Amino acid sequence: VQGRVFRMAFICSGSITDGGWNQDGRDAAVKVAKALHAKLSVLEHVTPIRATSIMRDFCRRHYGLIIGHGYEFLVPATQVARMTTHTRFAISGADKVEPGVTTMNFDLTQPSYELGALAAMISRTGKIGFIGGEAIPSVEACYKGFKAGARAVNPKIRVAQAYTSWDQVGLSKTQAQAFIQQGIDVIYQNVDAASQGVFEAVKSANRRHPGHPVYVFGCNGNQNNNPTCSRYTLASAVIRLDRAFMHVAILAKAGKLKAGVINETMANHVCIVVLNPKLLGRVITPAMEHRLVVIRKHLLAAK
Amino acid sequence: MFLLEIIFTVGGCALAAGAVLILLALMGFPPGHILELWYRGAVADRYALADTLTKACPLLLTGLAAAITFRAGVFNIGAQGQLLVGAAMAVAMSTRLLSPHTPPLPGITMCLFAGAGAGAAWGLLASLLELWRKVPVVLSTILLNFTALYAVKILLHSYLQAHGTSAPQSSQIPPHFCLPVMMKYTSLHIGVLIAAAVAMVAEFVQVMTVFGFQTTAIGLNEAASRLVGIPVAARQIQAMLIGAGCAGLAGAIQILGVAHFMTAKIGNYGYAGIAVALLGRLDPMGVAVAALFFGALDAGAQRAEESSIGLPHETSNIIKAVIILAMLIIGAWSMRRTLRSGLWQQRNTETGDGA
Amino acid sequence: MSPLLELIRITRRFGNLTALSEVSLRVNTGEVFGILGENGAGKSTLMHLLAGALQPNSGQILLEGQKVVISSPRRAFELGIGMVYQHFKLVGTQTGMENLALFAPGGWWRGVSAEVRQTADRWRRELNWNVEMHRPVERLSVSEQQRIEIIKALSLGGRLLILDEPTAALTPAQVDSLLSTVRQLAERGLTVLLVSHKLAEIKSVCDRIMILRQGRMTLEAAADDVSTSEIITAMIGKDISLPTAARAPQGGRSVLELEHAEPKHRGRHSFGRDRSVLKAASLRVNAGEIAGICGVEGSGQIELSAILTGETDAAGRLVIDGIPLTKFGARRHLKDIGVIPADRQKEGLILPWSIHNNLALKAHDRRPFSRWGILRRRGWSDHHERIKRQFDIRAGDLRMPVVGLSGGNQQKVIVARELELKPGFLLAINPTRGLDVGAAAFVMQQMLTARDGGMGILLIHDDLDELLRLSDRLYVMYAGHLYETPWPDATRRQIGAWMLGNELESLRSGPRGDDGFRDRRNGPVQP
Amino acid sequence: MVLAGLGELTAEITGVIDIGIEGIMLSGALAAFLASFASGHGMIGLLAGILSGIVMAGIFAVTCIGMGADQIVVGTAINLLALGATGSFWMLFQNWTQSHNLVIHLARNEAFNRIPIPWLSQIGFAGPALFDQYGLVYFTIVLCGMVGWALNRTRLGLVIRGLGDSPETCAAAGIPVKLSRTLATLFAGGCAGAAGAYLSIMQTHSFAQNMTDGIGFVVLSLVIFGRWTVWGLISGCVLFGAINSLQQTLQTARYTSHSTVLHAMRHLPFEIFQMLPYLAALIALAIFAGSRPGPKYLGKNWQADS
Ligand SMILES: Nc1ncnc2c1ncn2[C@@H]1O[C@H](COP(=O)(O)OP(=O)(O)OP(=O)(O)O)[C@@H](O)[C@H]1O
Ligand SMILES: Nc1ncnc2c1ncn2[C@@H]1O[C@H](COP(=O)(O)OP(=O)(O)OP(=O)(O)O)[C@@H](O)[C@H]1O
Ligand SMILES: [Mg+2]
Ligand SMILES: [Mg+2]
Repeated sequence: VQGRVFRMAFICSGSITDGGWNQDGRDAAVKVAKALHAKLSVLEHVTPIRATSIMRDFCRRHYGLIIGHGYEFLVPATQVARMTTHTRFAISGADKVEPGVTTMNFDLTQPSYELGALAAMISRTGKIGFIGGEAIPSVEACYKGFKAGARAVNPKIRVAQAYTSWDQVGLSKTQAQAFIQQGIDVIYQNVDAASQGVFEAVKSANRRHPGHPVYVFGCNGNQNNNPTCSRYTLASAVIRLDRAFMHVAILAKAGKLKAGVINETMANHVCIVVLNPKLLGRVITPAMEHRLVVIRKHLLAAK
Repeated sequence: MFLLEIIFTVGGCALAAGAVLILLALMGFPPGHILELWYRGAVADRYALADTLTKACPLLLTGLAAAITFRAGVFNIGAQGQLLVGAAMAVAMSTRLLSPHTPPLPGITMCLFAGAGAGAAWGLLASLLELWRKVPVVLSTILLNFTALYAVKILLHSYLQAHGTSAPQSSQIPPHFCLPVMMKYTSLHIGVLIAAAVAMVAEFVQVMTVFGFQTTAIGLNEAASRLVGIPVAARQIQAMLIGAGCAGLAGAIQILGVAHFMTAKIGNYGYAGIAVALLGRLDPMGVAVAALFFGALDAGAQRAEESSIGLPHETSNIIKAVIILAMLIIGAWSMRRTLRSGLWQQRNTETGDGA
Repeated sequence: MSPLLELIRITRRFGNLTALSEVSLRVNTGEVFGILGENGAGKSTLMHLLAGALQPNSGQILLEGQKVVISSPRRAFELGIGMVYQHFKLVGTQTGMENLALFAPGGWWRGVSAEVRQTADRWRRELNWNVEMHRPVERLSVSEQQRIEIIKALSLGGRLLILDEPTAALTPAQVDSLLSTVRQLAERGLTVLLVSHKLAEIKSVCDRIMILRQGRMTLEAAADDVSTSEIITAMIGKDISLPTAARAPQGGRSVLELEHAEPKHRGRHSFGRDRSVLKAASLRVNAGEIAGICGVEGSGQIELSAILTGETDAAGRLVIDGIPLTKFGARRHLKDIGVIPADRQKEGLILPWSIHNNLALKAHDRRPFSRWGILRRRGWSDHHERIKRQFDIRAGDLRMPVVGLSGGNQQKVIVARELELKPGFLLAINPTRGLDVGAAAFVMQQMLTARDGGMGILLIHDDLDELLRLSDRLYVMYAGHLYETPWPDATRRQIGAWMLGNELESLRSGPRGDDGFRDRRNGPVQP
Repeated sequence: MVLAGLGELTAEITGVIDIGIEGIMLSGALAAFLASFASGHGMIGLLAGILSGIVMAGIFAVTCIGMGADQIVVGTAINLLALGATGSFWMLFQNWTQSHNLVIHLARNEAFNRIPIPWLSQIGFAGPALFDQYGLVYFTIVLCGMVGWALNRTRLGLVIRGLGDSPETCAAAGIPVKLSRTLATLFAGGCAGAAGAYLSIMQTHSFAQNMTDGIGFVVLSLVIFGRWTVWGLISGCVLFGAINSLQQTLQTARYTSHSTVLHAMRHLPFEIFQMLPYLAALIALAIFAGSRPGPKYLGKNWQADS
């Protein structure tokens, strides 16, 4: 494919202004495209049904790499991959192997495990909770890890789980309030655009009863200094999409991208935990920090 | 009259185009280029046309779903829900119920019928609620849409879920159950033909048959229809069954023809269908035209979005809306014009006779 | 007397139909001015112009000498012009009072204000009507609605009262009282414009009359100077005589038997409804006869017809053409009987549809009009052309929507459709309401020929003259009970008395009317 | 939600059905957010929200009532328009803030805050829920009272209801039908806009692409649910809200509470809970049947003949 400018496409199912999964993906893709002097096409709000024809169009027009940002693009990609030789497909957030397609399995399990542990250390009520936008692999992974981590620190802890919507900010706010009313004092959320709702709930809860602080975790992007309640955001589980995308893009450009699963984990520094510096030493005591480091070591050793 | 219609429609397009150009310029996109992309994406070459047709197909069916029921005075907003249920049923049929050894033809037919049937059943629910409990169809169908959505999500998490993933998505439709594609490198599937056939039949039924005559009568004046002995309730339920069936079929065709697997994000053709139906003045052929129009809009929008300019999805939405509005205004205007002149004719014939 | 109102060369066109051309007239203060004309002559149009509902294309209107432009209904009210429209202007879901208040001038924030109530009550007292003013008007009978309309017009317009076919829906007694009120009003200096098709009443009450024919004024004279036949000639161009029925031979097979039928309300439906008037009605209609039902509006005619058309489920026994309908309200039988409904526009026609379709509405699903569920439109046209000629429906093109027809012709379409199939049994409710003499006579003639053709007809009619003219047997309906009368061996006087509930004891059949259930709506009216 | 419903209610009673309410809310939300962000005053934000709502409704009125286009299609188009417009503006806005690296956030005075009513807000459990609310909420309650009063007690109410049931009568009464309907539509737009503003600058202090996500349709159905009466509407909204919070509490309680019953519920798919409000509404309808017909001319445009 020499001589031709390298073309890559980025398609996602949501809105690229959602301040979360999709937006981060877009930004990462843009960054990569700049770095590689590649031509980038971005398509948002792509339903799986449209995806098939869209991808086929792309490969008809000699695109080198198509990044399908979300599990639902796996199947369409597999279908199109059958009939093309040039185009490579990278699907993020899927947990399944399909022929002809590279899946980037962003596994937040380990970071979530860490967060869970931290939550368990900090929670006074022994109740913590997780809010997801939709029960999809990447999100459920968060809950699994979170729960495991918490249990590891405090076997008797109760870990609630609820799902709302990616868009309806109000809904996740009321959900978070429901959590808080039932005594949950650490909330881990993965609801992208709607996360603002959770932050609002946390903020007002803390204003009402400063005595019983409620804390929250960020996800996907680094939400530690979100303007609403950064003083109560302990940490964020961050996916460094740019890193992952860069990796596949370079391979694809060189025509070396192999089909199969790339496990994007803590090991290759794509999925990481970023503690909130504002709270270090105050809420997150050095002891806790140290304990987290130990846990991380174990995690990395484990695999 | 018809000429007048055409003139106005053309005028409408022109007006719309003008508005769009200005709008784009304001938003800082090169208007000319975008329109050109739009054109290329919608009608330029065979690929584009195929795309347009493919996108028009579900709209045509859901449009019919709305048109057929509205005509009979049944205000069925539930195409979306019926579509979802139909799709789910088709998936269940093809991936779970049918043995993979079933030969394609009977297999596909059964899937399609299953989809249509499920849709019809879902619609029937609303009709029965009205018949027995006097729950207005407008309302029950809206609520049933949401219910259907979550019900389907549950299925996608449990019964229909693909093996080896925790994602809420069905496993793939076995290839020999997918609708054959009519044109290489596109997803122009024979479902389009099916939809067209359905539209033709609908048109025929409406203008040529007792059923069409009676349903239309009911829609226009229920009391009178009842007094001349037309079985109103029965006809309305039948209309609902047929309409909802169309919606279900739309779902099934989308799955078997385009997606080949299912998630809950199936696109809201149901709601769009209502607009299509009314833009087509509840007349099957009109609906077909409207559906093509919408299909072309979608196809063009997609091209403009994926182009290097990267027209944002939202912006293309604006353009669609503006175009539709323009069409509407012009349509309404022309309609009133024709209506007026129609009145004139009646009147003078009347007096001409009276004199 | 000074002219209150003067019209000078008024012309009004719709499209290029001239509904009124160069109409001029003067109406003096305190006189009752009658306007006649066949259907579609332009009477209503003229009235609309005065009420501000329409504007003239040319010509001018003088009120008490100076030129006025009646730009809107409001303006008309201000000028003291109140009108009762031929097709009522009432909000069905609101009560009579509320409707008055809706029209009454005044601030938006005040509800049904005291003075509205008072004026209304005053007029009700003067007209000696106790109309139900606190029930949604759609639940009231046509005549009651009309009375509310009249009260409304009176309380709005102080000087000029326009009545467009006001007596169409009233019983003789009511008509008399209305006309006498009209006279009273005139004595008081109120001027009344009265549109009507009924020559008798026009002649009895009007000082002067004018006759419209296809938008032109063909005659203006003092009521007493012109004879009926002159009037008719001026209206239609030829003189016509009302058909007189030769009595049919008694006792053919029965086509309708009704025994102890009365509405049965399931709890949900009865909720909020006014409880039914109709009580255990029993009647029979034989083939080849016209059985008439007379009675004051609201004595249960509506309920009776509702039962016959399966509108409401009913208890009792109903046999049509020898076939007993086990479950009433299963509307199967409607295909096989003919129905001429009370409200032609709401229940009779599909207004936006062509005359073709409306004519075919009943027969479309039988041969030869359709076969195997497929319409055969080609078959229709010549058939319908024949009907059109036979029933002389004034319409150029059968493809035009029936909205365009004037009331009379609309009614003809229905009659044609229902008689055409020669059903064994025909239910006719006010078949000639709102028709001009010619059309009315024609419709009546059609019904008679149908009867002689062996059709059994149940005729519920407000117009007592026509009713008596047509009926072979007569039932009186009072307070929901049916009584068979010895008609034709009974005088009009007796019948009038029976209708008002007097001397009913002398009639056989049906329970006595003394079960304490008095008709709330029509109180005692002096015979 | 009540607020939006209220507007729609009025419009529908005059015989105008505005499917575009969802879009109108959305535009109101964005306008309110941007305005209060720019101006630094929540009040201005609210006004902007209302204004944008009125503008959108204006488009609707011109095309439907003025031009006589079909109300439902226009409504759908309006939804599309709003979705697109808000999306695009939001994107432009974000790019702009990024380029000037500002943080998108409403400070205290920019967003509204709750106004506790001194004594009442302390009362036990219900206290905070009822009496520690945003000013707009109190206003809405008052407005409900006013509209209810106007509809049932005043001549205005008669006119409004008349417009929906038989416009020709109103015409005969000399009431400018189209104008009145337009006004009602604009009122609806204003209300929906305000409701949108509530979503963005009060409830969540933020805006998100398509943050209404179906609320509009729920409102529509609630208006019908309430049989076009204010009290019906309110009870509908309350019921819906109550069931919603119930299901959210349940979702949580499955894990936090000790009761075995709730524990058992863990195995239920959570969609069941999300489905609950809609199912409940359906069932409620089926039980409290005997529907009262809506305005006769609902969704029908009216043209003076001749
Ligand atoms: N209409 C189409 N739809 C989908 N895929 C297509 C279409 N046309 C070509 N492809 C695929 O895109 C790739 C490039 O197609 P093409 O036929 O141009 O190959 P090529 O001529 O070898 O490429 P090149 O132009 O670099 O020599 C091939 O993998 C082909 O399978
Ligand atoms: N709004 C209208 N548009 C067009 N033509 C009309 C309209 N109203 C009435 N016409 C026509 O004008 C003529 C006069 O109508 P009008 O209603 O005045 O007749 P009429 O004298 O009242 O008849 P009837 O005795 O049946 O009431 C009729 O031919 C009618 O078709
Ligand atoms: Mg008239
Ligand atoms: Mg008339």
